[in-house]
Amino acid sequence: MTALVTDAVSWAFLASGSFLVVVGALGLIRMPDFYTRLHAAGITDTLGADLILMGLMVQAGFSLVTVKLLLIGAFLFFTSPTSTHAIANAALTAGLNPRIADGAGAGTDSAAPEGDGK
Amino acid sequence: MGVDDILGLFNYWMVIVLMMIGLYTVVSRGNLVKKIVGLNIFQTSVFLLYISMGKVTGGTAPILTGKPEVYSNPLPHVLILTAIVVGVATTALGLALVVRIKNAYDTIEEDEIQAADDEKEFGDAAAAEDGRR
Amino acid sequence: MIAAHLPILQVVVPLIAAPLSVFCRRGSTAWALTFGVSIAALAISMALLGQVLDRGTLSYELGDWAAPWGIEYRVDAANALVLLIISGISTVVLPYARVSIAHEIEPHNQTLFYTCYLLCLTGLLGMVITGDAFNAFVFLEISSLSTYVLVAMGAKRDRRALTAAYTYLVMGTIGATFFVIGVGLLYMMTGTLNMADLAERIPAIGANRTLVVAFAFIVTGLGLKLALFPMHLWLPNAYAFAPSAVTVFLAATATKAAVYLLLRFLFTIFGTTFPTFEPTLTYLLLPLAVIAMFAASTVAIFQVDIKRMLAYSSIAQLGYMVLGMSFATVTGLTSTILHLFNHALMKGALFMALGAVVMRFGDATIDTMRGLGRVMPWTMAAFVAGGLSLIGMPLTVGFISKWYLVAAALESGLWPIAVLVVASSLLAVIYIWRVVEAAYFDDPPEGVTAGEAPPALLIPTWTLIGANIYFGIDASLTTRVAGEAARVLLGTAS
Amino acid sequence: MSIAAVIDISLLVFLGLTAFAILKLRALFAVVMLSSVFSLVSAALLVHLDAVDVAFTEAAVGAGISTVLMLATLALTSRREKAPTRSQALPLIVVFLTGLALVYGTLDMPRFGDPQAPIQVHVAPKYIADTQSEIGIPNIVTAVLASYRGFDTLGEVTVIFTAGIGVLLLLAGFIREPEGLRVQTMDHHLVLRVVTKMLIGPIMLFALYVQFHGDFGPGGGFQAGLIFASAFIIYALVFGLENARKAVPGRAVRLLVACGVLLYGGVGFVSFLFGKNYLNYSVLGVDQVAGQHLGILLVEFGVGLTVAAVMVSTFYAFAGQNQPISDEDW
Repeated sequence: MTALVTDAVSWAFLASGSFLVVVGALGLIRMPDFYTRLHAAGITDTLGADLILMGLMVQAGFSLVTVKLLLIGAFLFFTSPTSTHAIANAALTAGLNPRIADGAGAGTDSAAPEGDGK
Repeated sequence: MGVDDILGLFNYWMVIVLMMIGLYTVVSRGNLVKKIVGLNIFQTSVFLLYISMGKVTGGTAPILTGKPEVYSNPLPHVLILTAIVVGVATTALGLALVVRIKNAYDTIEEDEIQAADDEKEFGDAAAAEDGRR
Repeated sequence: MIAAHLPILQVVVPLIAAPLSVFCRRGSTAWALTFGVSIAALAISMALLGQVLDRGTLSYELGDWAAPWGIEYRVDAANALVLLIISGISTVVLPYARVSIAHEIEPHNQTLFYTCYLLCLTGLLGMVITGDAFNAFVFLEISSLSTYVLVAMGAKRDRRALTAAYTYLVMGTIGATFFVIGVGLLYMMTGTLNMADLAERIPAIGANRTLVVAFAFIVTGLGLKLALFPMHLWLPNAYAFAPSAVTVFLAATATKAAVYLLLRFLFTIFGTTFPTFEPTLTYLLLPLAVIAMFAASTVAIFQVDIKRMLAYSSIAQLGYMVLGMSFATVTGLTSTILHLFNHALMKGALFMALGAVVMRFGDATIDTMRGLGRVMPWTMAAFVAGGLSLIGMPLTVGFISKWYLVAAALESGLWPIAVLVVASSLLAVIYIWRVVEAAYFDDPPEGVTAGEAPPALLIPTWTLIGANIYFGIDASLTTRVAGEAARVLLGTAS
Repeated sequence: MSIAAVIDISLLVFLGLTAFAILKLRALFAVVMLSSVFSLVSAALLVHLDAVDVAFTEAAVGAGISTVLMLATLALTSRREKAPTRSQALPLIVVFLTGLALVYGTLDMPRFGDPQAPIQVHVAPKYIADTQSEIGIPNIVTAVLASYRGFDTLGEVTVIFTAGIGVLLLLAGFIREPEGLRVQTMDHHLVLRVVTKMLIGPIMLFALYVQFHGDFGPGGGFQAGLIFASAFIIYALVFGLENARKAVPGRAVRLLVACGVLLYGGVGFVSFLFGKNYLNYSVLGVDQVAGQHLGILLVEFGVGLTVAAVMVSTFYAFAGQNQPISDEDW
């Protein structure tokens, strides 16, 4: 019985986490400019990954594996927002303006990195 | 050749496709960095070939647990650990050479380097011709 | 007690000396360490050869783990001779290198240059002495990686050294990876990596397509490493633009170690009974060797840069070695192994003489050679003597090699091949004559005064020339060892 | 078809797509990132094939250090590949024939996962059966790596040493004097600086864990060295090369590179004193198991030392090039 409950809970976590990762990936492709894409990628990094980790922790129960997963979670919790911040900051320093409305900054949009998931 | 054969060999065939994409990248591209990336893919795929052959169906990682279990073959793992190190060593050296080539030629495209060398070679030959006259 | 450990000391002494040399603050200290180690390696390889000739094959189990489970070092007449060539050439090259490297390499790089040289020596010795297929790959890569760096060190003189090193790196890595694929397939079918164990298990498997592909990949991979025509494209530039001492060392040893590995895999591991052994030798290696002899010699005739001319000549000479092995007879293999030794002597001497010219004039084009017979008489005399040996004049080692090769061809009933060998020697006459003509029948350009190379360069050069003549007159020792090695490889040793 | 086969095939297909994209793309930054992805996915596949140690290393090397070096190279060279000008027909034919030959070779192979394959019945079973009694550590890969085939690993350390020396020889002449360095410190990245300071400690601690836990689980000197070096590289990136050099000067790194190899090689010599063959660790302890254990610990430490030092010195060499690695390039 408990096995069923833990399975159900962990699958719920895993499924929602995976869903968010897919949404993040879609956003990465579909969003119009660099900063909004970064925003979409952020979802994958933080909530998506953390939910998946939670699901795995529920699966693992109270063991050394859970401790390790917790540590990974903590690591991601610090590094993902930091790297997103650093990338955005670097883009801004390099002179890439956010596309606020049509026209403004559209000229520099072509300078966005080419690795946009095509 | 039955379904079992195809399933039993599919892994190797896919790895071979990967190897050949890597090899093709090396031999067909003129950009020196891209060639190194191609070499990496080629070598990584060879690693996959080795590890695939060590796998035993239903086996686990070769770390003794005290329980009677089926373990996958540890020897390919050891060999590939060594090979990975060789790979990264080659990559580091190759990239250092690319940086030096960029400094010396101001390009990392094979064609342009070739052109620069030809010009120098024939330039030299012409100069020597002048000297003789 | 130490005698029992000689096989491992052969490799570990230079290996340990390499990190030690990093601690040297001055290039000259590092040189002294390297030279000492090289002499030690030479002494060890001589002792090993003696032991092998007395007692037959030596085996050394690393870590005392029994053979197929641990790594084994296995020394027989074939690799003992190659070890001797490598450590011997290294010992002759180093006194030469002290002066020429001080001239060609920036002072702050000299210490690390000798570290790299020691690593190259370690790699070559290690890949030859080992009895384990994968261990051979590891040491092959040590020697290759250090070689790429050593070649690139020529960039101070000519930036093309960098592109040559890069091309060599890419081709060499492809070759090594092919070799690894082949070894992997062998391992897959036999479950072992030990060469002796492989040699026992492969015939037991019989006709098998995986083994055939393993065979093909190992031959191709090693073919790339030894610059077998048409996979030689990396070699001419690498030899032409490397620093002189490096060219001498590489030309005399690096491809030799690869030839040895090919011999070992073809004859010991796969063996003459392997299904694709005969056809590969007869329909692939033999024609390629003959084409290499002619194509590379012809290209050599048209080279402006004499260093590059000799590099192409090396490809042709590798053709002779491969030709000898393609007969798969005792005489054929004897000629291959003899030529391994003899070619190291003659090419070493020739590249040394050229190195002296490069040091004085900055390059070695045919134009630079004009009148050098009067400007640098001793250097050019050495060049001529080496050239005669290359052509195959009697009383030089070149003659001994050619003699055995022709005898082997006739013994196999292939008299057209024997004619071709002699005919290709005529091409060597042409390209050597071009240099001789320029050096002795042209006047030196105005303003060039007579000035001989320093004795530090001349003495090693003439040492090798002396060896060329000595072993050309009294070939009993070399032919005895080469014959023994050939019998070991063919499995017909007494 | 089992779940395992589905995972296997989908990972392989994904690898194929990544490799193809690498071949086709000409934006080199994208190519390098994709090659990092390729390594990460193959690491996942390696875990799936039970090769946890290898997966760990591949992730650390391919997705870590190789990527850093390639990005550094791109920052110093150029970011776009020019369109190929020569004919692609010959390479395609050669590669196609090579692939065909390999596929031909697979036909007589033992099938994937076959427990009766030759490699599962010869040589390897001894390692699995005897590691416990002869070496006394649970991780068979470490036992084979450091003891049964310990000489290969000495060769491996020598390879990485060669690469370190080679990179120094190639790039050292071009390293600017410290006062001339213009590698920008990321002064305006307050967040980055704070987070980096917080993380460096745990990363180094993790490296030590990987180093000394290698006997029991995946890990060992090589992986630990890479992780240790990466902590250092992060420090250098955020706080500037100059500060990193102050912490550990270039010459010290160079000597550490040599020390690791000397430690490994030196341990091998100890067995001579007891009349045993090179690299026989059994003589180091009161009994065989204790000796092997100590020997493996020592040589793994040598590996870790050399790897970490080589990675740091290679990074110094690349980062110290005359063109600065600036914010914009990252």
